[in-house]
Amino acid sequence: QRRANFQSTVHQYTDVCWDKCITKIRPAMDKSDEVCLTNCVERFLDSTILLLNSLGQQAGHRK
Amino acid sequence: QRRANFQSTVHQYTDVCWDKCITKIRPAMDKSDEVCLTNCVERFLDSTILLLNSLGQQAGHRK
Amino acid sequence: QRRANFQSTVHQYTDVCWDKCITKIRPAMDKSDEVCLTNCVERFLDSTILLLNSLGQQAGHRK
Amino acid sequence: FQELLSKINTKCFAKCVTKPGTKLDSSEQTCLQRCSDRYQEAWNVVSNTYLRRAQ
Amino acid sequence: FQELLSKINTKCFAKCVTKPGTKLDSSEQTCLQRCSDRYQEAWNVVSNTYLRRAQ
Amino acid sequence: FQELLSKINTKCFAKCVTKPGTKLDSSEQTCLQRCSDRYQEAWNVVSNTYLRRAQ
Repeated sequence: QRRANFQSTVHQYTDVCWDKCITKIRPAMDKSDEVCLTNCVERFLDSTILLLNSLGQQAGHRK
Repeated sequence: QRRANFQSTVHQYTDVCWDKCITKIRPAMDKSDEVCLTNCVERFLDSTILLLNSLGQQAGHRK
Repeated sequence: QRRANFQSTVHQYTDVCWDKCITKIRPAMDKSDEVCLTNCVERFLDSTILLLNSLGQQAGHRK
Repeated sequence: FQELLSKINTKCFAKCVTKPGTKLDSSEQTCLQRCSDRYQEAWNVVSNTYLRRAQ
Repeated sequence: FQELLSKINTKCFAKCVTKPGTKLDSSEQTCLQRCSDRYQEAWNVVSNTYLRRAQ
Repeated sequence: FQELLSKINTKCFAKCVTKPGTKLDSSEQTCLQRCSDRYQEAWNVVSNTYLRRAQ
């Protein structure tokens, strides 16, 4: 179950970051493409945390 | 069950109409964006009804 | 079950090939659109087989 | 059938109603009707091609 | 709620973070906050319109 | 594995076969092979980054 969850998260992130970072199919993985993929995953996680905090604060204000 | 159905419909319509109406992220919701969203939902429902009627007529002709 | 599988495959292929082949809505189906749709399905199947073989070979090399 | 209708509606609304107004005008309605017919024909072409190939 | 968060994250990340760098800069953060607010408002507008029409 | 193959096929077909002809020509075949390799590498990079961050 946990493994299925992990795999489906990796599928979703690869989907998003592939579209953002891989604009051209090269004969081998380019260093700059790899850096973009790493940053993309990190920023996507940052964005999730930011939005979770912001939604949490709003829920707090409503009380 | 009905509530889950309603929520999934609203998610789908928000997805479609967000892409059609919200091209720019503004500091606050713009009146014209809001009108576009309302029209978009209304026209999407009109379109569903039109297509349902048209598919129904075709089924009738085939008899 | 088999029928549900078949239908979901046809839905997926129609989705992909519609976007690739039908750029303009015409009063009637155009011969060139129809040829494009047929080729698109055939090539999509070819592509699936190519990728399956290639993934199979890689798995073989790893042994 | 439910899924076909939902696909047609999504694809055809995207193509035919670019700027949603206060009602569906007649050119939007014509476009939706034609688009629905074309999508069903496309579905049949895809289905036949797939079946021919699978044999 | 899970699904709303996931939709907001996907839509807003696509719009606000065009070139992912080594951190989220302040303009990206502002954009994400605003985008999240707008998306929730859009969700409410859609929900109200749908309910009004369904009656 | 089924899902990875399906993702690769959809993404790579979209990128490599822009105008489907009567057969896959050699440049399309090369593009599909490379695209498949790149996608699997991307999957690994994403997976490793996610695991490192989750710790």
